[in-house]
Amino acid sequence: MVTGTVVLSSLAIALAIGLVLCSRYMAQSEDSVVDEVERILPRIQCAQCGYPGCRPYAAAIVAESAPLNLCPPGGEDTVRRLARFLGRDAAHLASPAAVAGVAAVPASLDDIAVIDEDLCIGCNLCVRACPVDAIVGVHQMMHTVITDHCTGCALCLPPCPVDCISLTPRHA
Amino acid sequence: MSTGTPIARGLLPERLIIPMDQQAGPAAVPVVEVGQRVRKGEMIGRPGGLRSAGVHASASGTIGAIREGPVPTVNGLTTSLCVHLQTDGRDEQAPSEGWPRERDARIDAICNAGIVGLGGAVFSTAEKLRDDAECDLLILNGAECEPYISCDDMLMREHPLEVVRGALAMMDLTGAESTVFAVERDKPDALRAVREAAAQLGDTRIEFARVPTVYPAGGERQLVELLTGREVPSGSYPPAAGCICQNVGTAFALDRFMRRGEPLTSRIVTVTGNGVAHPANVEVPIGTPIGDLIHFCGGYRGDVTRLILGGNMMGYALPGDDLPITKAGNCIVAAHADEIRESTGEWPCIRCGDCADVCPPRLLPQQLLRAATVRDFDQLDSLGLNDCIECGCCDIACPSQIALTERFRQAKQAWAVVSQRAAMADLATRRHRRKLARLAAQTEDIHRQQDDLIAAIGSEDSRAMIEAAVARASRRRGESDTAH
Amino acid sequence: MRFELKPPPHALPTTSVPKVMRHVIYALAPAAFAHVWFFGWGICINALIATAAALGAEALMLRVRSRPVKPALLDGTATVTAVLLAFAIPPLAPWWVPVIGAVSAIVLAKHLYGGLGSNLFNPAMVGYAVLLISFPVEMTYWLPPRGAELGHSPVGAWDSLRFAVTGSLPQALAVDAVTQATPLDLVREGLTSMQTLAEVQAGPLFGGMGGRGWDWVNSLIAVGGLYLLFRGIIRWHIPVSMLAAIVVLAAVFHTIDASRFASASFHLFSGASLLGAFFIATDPVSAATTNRGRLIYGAGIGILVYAIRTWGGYPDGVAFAVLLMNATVPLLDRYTRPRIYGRPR
Amino acid sequence: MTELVVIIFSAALVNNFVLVQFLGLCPFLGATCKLEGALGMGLATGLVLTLASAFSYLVERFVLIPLDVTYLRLVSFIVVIGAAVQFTELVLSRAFPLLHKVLGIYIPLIASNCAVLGVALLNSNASRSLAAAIFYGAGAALGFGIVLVLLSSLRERLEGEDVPAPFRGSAITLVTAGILSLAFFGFNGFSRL
Repeated sequence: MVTGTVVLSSLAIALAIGLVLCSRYMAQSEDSVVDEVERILPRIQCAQCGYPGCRPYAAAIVAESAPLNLCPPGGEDTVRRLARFLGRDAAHLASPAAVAGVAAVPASLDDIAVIDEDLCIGCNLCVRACPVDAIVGVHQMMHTVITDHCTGCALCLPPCPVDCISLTPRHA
Repeated sequence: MSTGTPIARGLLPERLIIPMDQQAGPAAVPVVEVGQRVRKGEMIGRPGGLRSAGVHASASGTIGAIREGPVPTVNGLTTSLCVHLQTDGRDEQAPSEGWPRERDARIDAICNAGIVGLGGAVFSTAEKLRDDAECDLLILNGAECEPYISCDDMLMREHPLEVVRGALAMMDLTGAESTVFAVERDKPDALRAVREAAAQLGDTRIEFARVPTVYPAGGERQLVELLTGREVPSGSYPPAAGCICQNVGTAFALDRFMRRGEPLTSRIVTVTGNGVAHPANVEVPIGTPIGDLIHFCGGYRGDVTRLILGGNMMGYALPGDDLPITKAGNCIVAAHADEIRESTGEWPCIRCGDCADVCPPRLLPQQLLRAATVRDFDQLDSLGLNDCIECGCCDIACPSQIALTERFRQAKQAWAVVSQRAAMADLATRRHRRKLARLAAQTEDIHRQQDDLIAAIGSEDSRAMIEAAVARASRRRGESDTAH
Repeated sequence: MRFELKPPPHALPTTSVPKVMRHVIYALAPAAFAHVWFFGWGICINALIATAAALGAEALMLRVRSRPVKPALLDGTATVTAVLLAFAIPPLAPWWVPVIGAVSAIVLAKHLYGGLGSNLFNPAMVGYAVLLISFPVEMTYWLPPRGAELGHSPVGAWDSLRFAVTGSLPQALAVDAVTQATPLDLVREGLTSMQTLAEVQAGPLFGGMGGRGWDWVNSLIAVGGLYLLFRGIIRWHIPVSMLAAIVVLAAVFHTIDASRFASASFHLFSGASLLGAFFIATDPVSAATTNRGRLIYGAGIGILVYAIRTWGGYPDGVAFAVLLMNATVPLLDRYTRPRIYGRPR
Repeated sequence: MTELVVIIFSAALVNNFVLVQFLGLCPFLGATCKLEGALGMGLATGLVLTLASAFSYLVERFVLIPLDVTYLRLVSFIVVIGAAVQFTELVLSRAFPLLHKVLGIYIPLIASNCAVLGVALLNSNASRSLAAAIFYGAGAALGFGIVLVLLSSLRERLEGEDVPAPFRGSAITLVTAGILSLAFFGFNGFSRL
């Protein structure tokens, strides 16, 4: 009986030492997976998934602390591709309302923000809110949106005090 | 059907609709106003930038109107600015400048004369000749792009001398060492005519190749591989394989411009199909409404259900016959219901691979179809969707009668949208990262300033700074007390 | 004048699925007649029962999935599956054998995957494999060929119909006395009991290359196969690579040890090698779709058929060989793609 | 030498661990969503299998038998397999992070894979020599890998098909696996070489 326990414990300890040695010298590289997941997301930085950008959401997905279906602009297609890539089940897209802190207007690459120039008071709040610096304008002067850079993330709509920004289809 | 009679001429409709956007490049810019009187061959639109070409009046008359209208172009119906010309039947010829001396002036003249590839792609001929990539071979494409079209065949039979002279001029312009005339095997008399013309001109640099009449032998990529064994690299044009392809019609137009200074104002169009009384090849002024052309060929016969611009394989259906013939229109088919394909997609794909056997660029349409259904764009890329020349062979060979070519067209459009969005997403990511970096740098500056201030507290000059500030404040308060 | 707008191409298609399937059935006809001539009407009865069951199952599945039933029944794909199954079932078989085979082929192997064009495995072979493994006894009721004097009258058409329906034969004939193993079975038993090949093949059943009746049936199958080849219904890649694999392996092992390994011609003209090569392996849906893929697919089936026949537990391994290679088809499709025009690799 | 080849051939195909002996079914159904994942899983399990069969043989031969504690065979095998799995997970997470993320929970699950323990126990029952044991483990791994890759490629092809609603997902996978094992029936009776 005694020899049995001695044999087992020594065996276990020997193997444990081997594993510790192996884990010491191998380098850890994690972010290549986050890159891959981020590339699948639409990356319009709309923060409607509750994370401040697409990369934080991708990191949350890889760390398995966020479900795959929080991205409204990505739609069902992105959920399916994420599930396919990570080998997980594809749940249906969470309705935007269910996602914390979301703008009422769903973000989409097919739309762009348009500033009604004669209402704009130049308060510069939208410039700070825009994740991709697509709005230009000097303090107290009229601002406007650069159509090529705007991703339709609708983040500039809530902060505008005079509500002069609207989301319109890109190819009107 | 239409090679029995010689080329019919003399068609001159009273109304011409000449579109500005007739070439693969940007549209021409009109240089005439409404009501102005123009003579035949006078420029009514100058080239609108690189790869564009001039547009000329196909007959003398007065400009009725210049407005946007539907125009059949290479890849479907688009709207373009059109010059409506009311012809007066006097057929006055505008005077023309001579054939310039050196090479660049000649190429510009060709561009202004509106000479474009008449094989169907309407690529600006001047652009092709100007491109001085080392092309050792000039290929004259006498092979018809589709089975029923015979305009090139008739042209070679009736004007072999002009075609060969045009080819020689092209050789001089491009500096190609040799020229190959590709004529299909089932057109012996066209080949004989062109061979005699070459002998007559006594030029030995021209060779002749009899090409098997297998659709799509007329496609330039297939012709280059057939004649030279070289393959045009994916996504590029024949000059990348050292050859230049020119249609025999383009050579004829170049010769006519060289010798008689006439710009490209008319082209030969095959009118065929059971729905036409007398199928024939007609020399058609550019801008002739198709209705007039059909009327010139004896009008409709039986109930025509579909009017196709181009051949049965790649031509597309037109909504009405009031649309004009442009430089790209090489054939009109008026078809009855029984000779064209009605239903599509009767059965699911049984993966038989007949389509892969007939596919000229050697793709796998059955796997492309599956990838398109699943919208797997990476798979479509590796399967070579961009190399699909939409020739339609797979549709014909498919026992399940699936509209494969149409599915691939839709897949290409969907893919274009997806890749465009991916590009925008990349841009957004870069801009977002740059913004985060800028914000981080700003907060870092603020922190550094605060650290400096904290470090400065307690040193002598900081106490002096504080007292100076206190003094300034009290002085200010003193003035404000006296002011009230 | 208004005209209809339809996308190009406008030319008429040259063929259709029903036409293809009809040609396959024409190609099978001569072999069926030879089968009837040598082994009685059993195969026709089985074919009719199997076709009825197959069409019934297909109609049921399509109705359940609320899909149009009529075009699917008329395209002849279920019929071809049923006829191929009938060729693989012994002539003397109770009625429920072809029914279970056909139903499991159509429902299990075809409609569970989504109907025509979606099945991963060859439906006829799935049906046959189900039968072979679930009813081993009934699958050995093969009949002796006409002309082999075995001391009793051959089983007439009415007798086999009676057996199919009632499962009993007229008193004069006893099931075991009447039924006879196929040449392949005899070779297997003989070799395992250490008889040399020559002794085994001296028996009454052998004559010609693949066994008395079988060489006629198989050569007519080959004729049907060549008809399909010249009509362009099937390509040469699968039959040639499969038959070449069998012949080469058989010849090699035959020269090594003539007494223990059968000759190449015997393997070719016995069992289902020719039927497998021309009709079963070339089922387009479950076979590879690229030419190189087809060569590998055919060769794989040939090798497996020879291996199972020589060392395996079943007399004829065509069904298992086809199913195994069907499993590799997605890999073959992905890794044997031809070089595209204008692309380096 | 032919003896070893026969062992590999019979372990891989004739009595394939997954389709004939029905061992290791959970990764077989779980890890085959994608071809890359299945290939990785096959290799990872292969690594564990060969390591486990080698170590378990050594442990038994040089530790259990001399000290006459053979009743500890099962427990020590589990310890060996656990260590092998941890080692494999380390190798994967360091060298192939993408594969490690795609396989996720299925790598630690190899420890509970009955095929791995099965190999170790079968080896010791049949008291094979060290080389035979390792080849048997390698053969089992090869068979496991082949079947995994086949099923994953079949499943990827099924994605585009219009499978009836109740059968989508794991139901059609089970049907496919069933037909696959039907096909592997062709291999039984082969051991009469």
